[in-house]
Amino acid sequence: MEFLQQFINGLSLGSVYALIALGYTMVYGVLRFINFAHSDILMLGAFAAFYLSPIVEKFCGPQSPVGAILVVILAAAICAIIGTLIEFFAYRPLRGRPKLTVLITAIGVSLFIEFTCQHGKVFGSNPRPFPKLLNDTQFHFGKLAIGSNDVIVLLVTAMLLVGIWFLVQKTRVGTALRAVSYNQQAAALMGVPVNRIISFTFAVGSALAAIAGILYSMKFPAIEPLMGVQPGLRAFIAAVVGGIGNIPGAVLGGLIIGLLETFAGGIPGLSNYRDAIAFGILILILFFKPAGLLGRSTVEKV
Amino acid sequence: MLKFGAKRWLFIGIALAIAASFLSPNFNRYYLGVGIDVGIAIILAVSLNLINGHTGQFSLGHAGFMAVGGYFAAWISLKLGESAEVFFPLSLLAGGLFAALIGLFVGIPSLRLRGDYLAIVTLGFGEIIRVVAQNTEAIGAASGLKGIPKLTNLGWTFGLAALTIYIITALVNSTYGRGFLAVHDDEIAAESSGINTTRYKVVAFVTGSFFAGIAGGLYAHHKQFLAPTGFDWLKSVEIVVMVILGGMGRTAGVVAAAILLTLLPEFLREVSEYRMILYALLIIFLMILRPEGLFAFKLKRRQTS
Amino acid sequence: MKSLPSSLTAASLAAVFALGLTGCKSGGGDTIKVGEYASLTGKEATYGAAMHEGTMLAIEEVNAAGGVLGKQIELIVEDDQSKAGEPANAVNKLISKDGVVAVLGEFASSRSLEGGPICQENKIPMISPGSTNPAVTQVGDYIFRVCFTDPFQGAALANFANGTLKAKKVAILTDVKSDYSKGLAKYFKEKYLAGGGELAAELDFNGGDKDFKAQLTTIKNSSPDAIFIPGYYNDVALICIQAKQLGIDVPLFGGDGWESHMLLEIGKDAVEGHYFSTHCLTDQDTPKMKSFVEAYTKRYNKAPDAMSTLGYDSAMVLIDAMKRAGTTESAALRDAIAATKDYEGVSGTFSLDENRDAVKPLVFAQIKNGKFVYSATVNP
Amino acid sequence: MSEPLLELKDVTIRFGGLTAVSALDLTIHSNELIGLIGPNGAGKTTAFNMITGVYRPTSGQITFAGKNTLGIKPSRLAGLGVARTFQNIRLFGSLTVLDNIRVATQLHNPTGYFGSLWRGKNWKTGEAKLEKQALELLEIFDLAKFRDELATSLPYGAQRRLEIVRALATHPKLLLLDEPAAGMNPAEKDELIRLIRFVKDRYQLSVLLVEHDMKVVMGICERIAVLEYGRKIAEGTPKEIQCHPKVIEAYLGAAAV
Repeated sequence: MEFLQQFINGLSLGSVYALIALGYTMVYGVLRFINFAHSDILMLGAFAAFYLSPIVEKFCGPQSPVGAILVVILAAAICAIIGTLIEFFAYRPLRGRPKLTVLITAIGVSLFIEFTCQHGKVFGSNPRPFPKLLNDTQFHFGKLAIGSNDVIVLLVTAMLLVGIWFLVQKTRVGTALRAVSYNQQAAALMGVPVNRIISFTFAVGSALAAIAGILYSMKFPAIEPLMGVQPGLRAFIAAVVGGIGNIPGAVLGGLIIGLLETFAGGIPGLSNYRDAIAFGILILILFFKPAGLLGRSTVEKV
Repeated sequence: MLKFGAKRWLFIGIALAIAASFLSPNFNRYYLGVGIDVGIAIILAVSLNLINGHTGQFSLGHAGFMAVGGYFAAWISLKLGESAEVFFPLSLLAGGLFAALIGLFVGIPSLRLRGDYLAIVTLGFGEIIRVVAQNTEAIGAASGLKGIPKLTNLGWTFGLAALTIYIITALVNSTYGRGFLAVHDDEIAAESSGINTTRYKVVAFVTGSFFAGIAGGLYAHHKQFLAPTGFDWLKSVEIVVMVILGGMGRTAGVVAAAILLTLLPEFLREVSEYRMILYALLIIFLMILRPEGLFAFKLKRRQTS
Repeated sequence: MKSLPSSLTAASLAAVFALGLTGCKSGGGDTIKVGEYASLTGKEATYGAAMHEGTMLAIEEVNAAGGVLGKQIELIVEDDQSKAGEPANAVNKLISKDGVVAVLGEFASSRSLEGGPICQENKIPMISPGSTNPAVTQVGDYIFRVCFTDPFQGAALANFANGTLKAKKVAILTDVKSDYSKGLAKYFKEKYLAGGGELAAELDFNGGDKDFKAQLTTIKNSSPDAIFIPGYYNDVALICIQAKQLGIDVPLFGGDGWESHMLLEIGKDAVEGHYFSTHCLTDQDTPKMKSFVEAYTKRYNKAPDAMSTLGYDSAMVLIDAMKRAGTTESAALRDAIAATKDYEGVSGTFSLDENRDAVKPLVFAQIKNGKFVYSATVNP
Repeated sequence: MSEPLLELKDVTIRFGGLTAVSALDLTIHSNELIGLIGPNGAGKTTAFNMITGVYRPTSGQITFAGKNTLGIKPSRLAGLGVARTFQNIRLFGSLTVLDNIRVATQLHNPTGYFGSLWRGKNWKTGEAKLEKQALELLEIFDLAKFRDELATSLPYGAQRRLEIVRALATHPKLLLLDEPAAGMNPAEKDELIRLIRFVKDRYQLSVLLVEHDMKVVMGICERIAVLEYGRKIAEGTPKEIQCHPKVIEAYLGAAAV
């Protein structure tokens, strides 16, 4: 019974990680760089919902599903715009520069968002209670407890996984996206509007981050400017474990990290190493599969 | 042509540092403290430059090795008690060697990976080191290691900074050391030219870790207190930023960046609530405007002599 | 090899020389300089800022009332970014560059332990508002605190568990990242076991974690009579929520880290019925507290926490000592602080003992109807 | 004939589903100049990469100087006497011309890590010796005038030459040249032919040459092997190859036969 409960806990945590990892992996898949600011977009998504929900509540009433969906859509749209702006101002001027430069810039952007939001005149550093978008009903089966929010997170992750997979594999935009991912220059020569595709990727990635941020805050209803850092890092690890750039891999990685972290967290004497567990898994997996579980290792052309 | 008189400068540097430490009792302690911070930053940045700049292996775990050296040296000093002062250089050395040893263990498996993967794995190792420190009661765990004797002074710091600069520069400016640059430029070509790239990478990593450990030891005996949270991955990022701002692989630039980035927060104290925001903006703008480094001028790159 | 790197070393040395010689101590003047170092930005800014607001309020009040020893007080504040390594520079700057006569700070023991030795070395008195680790004042005879220590609070909580709660089996959930949490857990455990209690389970988390269900599931299955959570309110609020979701119905209790209105705002109904010990409650019916809450609310437009009362008291104890010493000369000031006796602070009436720790009562509160309700006082 | 210098037996390599080289047999003796030709994508460079240890064959055996080389790192193979150039020039871009050669000369006379720190007498003489060697090589190939230039700032032809010099600096017994004539004009190609002959005679080594330019290949190779879709379809003297029906088919398409 305890095992089953932990399994549910892990699955629920893992699906949030998976959702965040999806965004990381999408951007990486196209631009081959780690968007460190992804975790901060997640936070901005949560704050957007925080400020939007009282307004939406006026029209839709408290905890109505329509209102919740409206809040999510609006917050996702706001974050999509922010994400595109970040790409335009910070990353686009660096197109074609060494990866390291872009990585450090991404860290810079991430720190900038965090410190700015921590400032007293923006959000401040105090945690805020996240509004109840939906009623979180707890179902108890004997000793087993499952919350309706957990089920929602799981469903949304599954839906978005399928949606993103469909977008990338089955649509025209997706084809262009894959072309850009494969070879930017060649894609440009073939008439693919590379810049627009990249902006689009950032928009979708940021919208995913916002949705993840809201679901994360529904699960853990205290939001503050640094809230994204820890789940962001774990989700990033999850993306790498699954094979970064690989969409099902992100979900697989998220679930693995979530489950293992949960099982370890429940063991006395091991729970204190919980911070290191995700990294431990990452290192182990990369040693045996340097491109991650589902990632295909590329042979360097000589 | 390699110039053979390089050692002379090392001795001058060390002599100056020792002279400074004799005079330092007259110094204002705040400036003295910041001065020592600068020296430690120089050691960290120059040693990371060997790994990230010269050899081109992106490590994000330097703070972890600094922690290893710092904790080990401090632990020895605390065990020695009264005689810690006499054995201070040996404690530092031991800290450096221990960090180098851990660097060897981390480096051998990790350095097979490249680019982002290497970065994230070294970040992971750095964090694991921190978590281990946080859970090891013998070194104070979360409470931190306190009561470390104050043994770091200007002499030791800048003497060792001079030594670090000397060693890294001497290394790179030798036929052997040109191999690091060859690995950086093209691993496959380097291999076919008979350069054992794995060994070079590990050597760079271990050498870098050794000096990070030394810097950690100096830091421990400077701040007199170590807490695991001081060695999280943001500390590693700080060092990486110094290396990149200095212009990867340019020792002089990296030294200048280490000085600048250590002093900058002190100058920004007046506007402390905006300090970190400005720091973040600085990173972004410099990366966009001067990606080759703040101190890279149009010199012919890496000319010998 | 060019001589460039070596000449740079020389240059930076020269810079240090130059800086060293220009630095001067500015004493005298028409103000009294007091330094404060606090975590105003970074990970723990939420606690640091609360304390700092209390300190500022105290200094403003004193200045408005004409200052002390005929002079105004100039509070020089340094932010240490909640980061290790920073407090040393901040305190060095306050003492050596600004020439402060006393230092206030930090709330986190790990940072007080970094700033403390510097104050001690310079023989500048330091008063920590909220560092509860016993080691902080052991640094030397110039280091004081206006709060109680972990051993005292740990013992009080153990007695509470044994006595009031009559819990035979307690589970502990500790924040391994925090020395405060680990210290409190340790002293609680010693006393609780000695009192005949039994541990159901001992689990850990890392401060800043959001998911605690893993630990709580294990704890639930160890069927404890109560769960002890020495942690800070932002983690505790989430722990309470998740405990409720898992159907844990035994009381949860913890220490002064719980005390914040944010615990109520975030935890809502999930924190109902739980207990904690703290320095004081801001709705306590003492005149000092009443006027403090009123002034604080007026100044900052929000309700104060216990952290703010400690910040306020730390500054006021210093001012009081200055008045009694009649000087700001360090040794005399130190002696005056050490002689603080039956001082009526906002957070309670206390004296400083021979270990320079505040000997003061602790209060227990229960959360009822979304409010902290006073339940008992424990005297030292 | 003496014992072969390099022997490939039944060598196959697959990348995922693609078989890049299939059951390749190839033998090279000392002081031989062999050409390896074939249409684009025939697996010539892949064969190079297996010989130099960059790729590990999926099956088959490679021996060099009587030694099984499977699983040996390229750097160790270089030490045994296998050197190469690359199709797309791979010089060390941040090093000067002289340093590009010097890093390679140290293979057999290392001056070492600690030597370069201590900078004692032995180190100095060692370094001086390496530099002398490197300069001599540069002289021979008329590159000495560029010694302090960055390698990548040289004219194209000089870069190609420099790569060959770098390979020679490791004292190889077998030199693999991957399309050295690519991008050269006819005059440069003639120069290249002279250079390859000169190298082979002066350093007494075997050369394996991948080249598209038939004039170059036919002009200097003693024996030629032809690859198509990863298989060797023919091997023989230039004359034999020129009129081999399979080769003509491979190059000109079935219609030409």
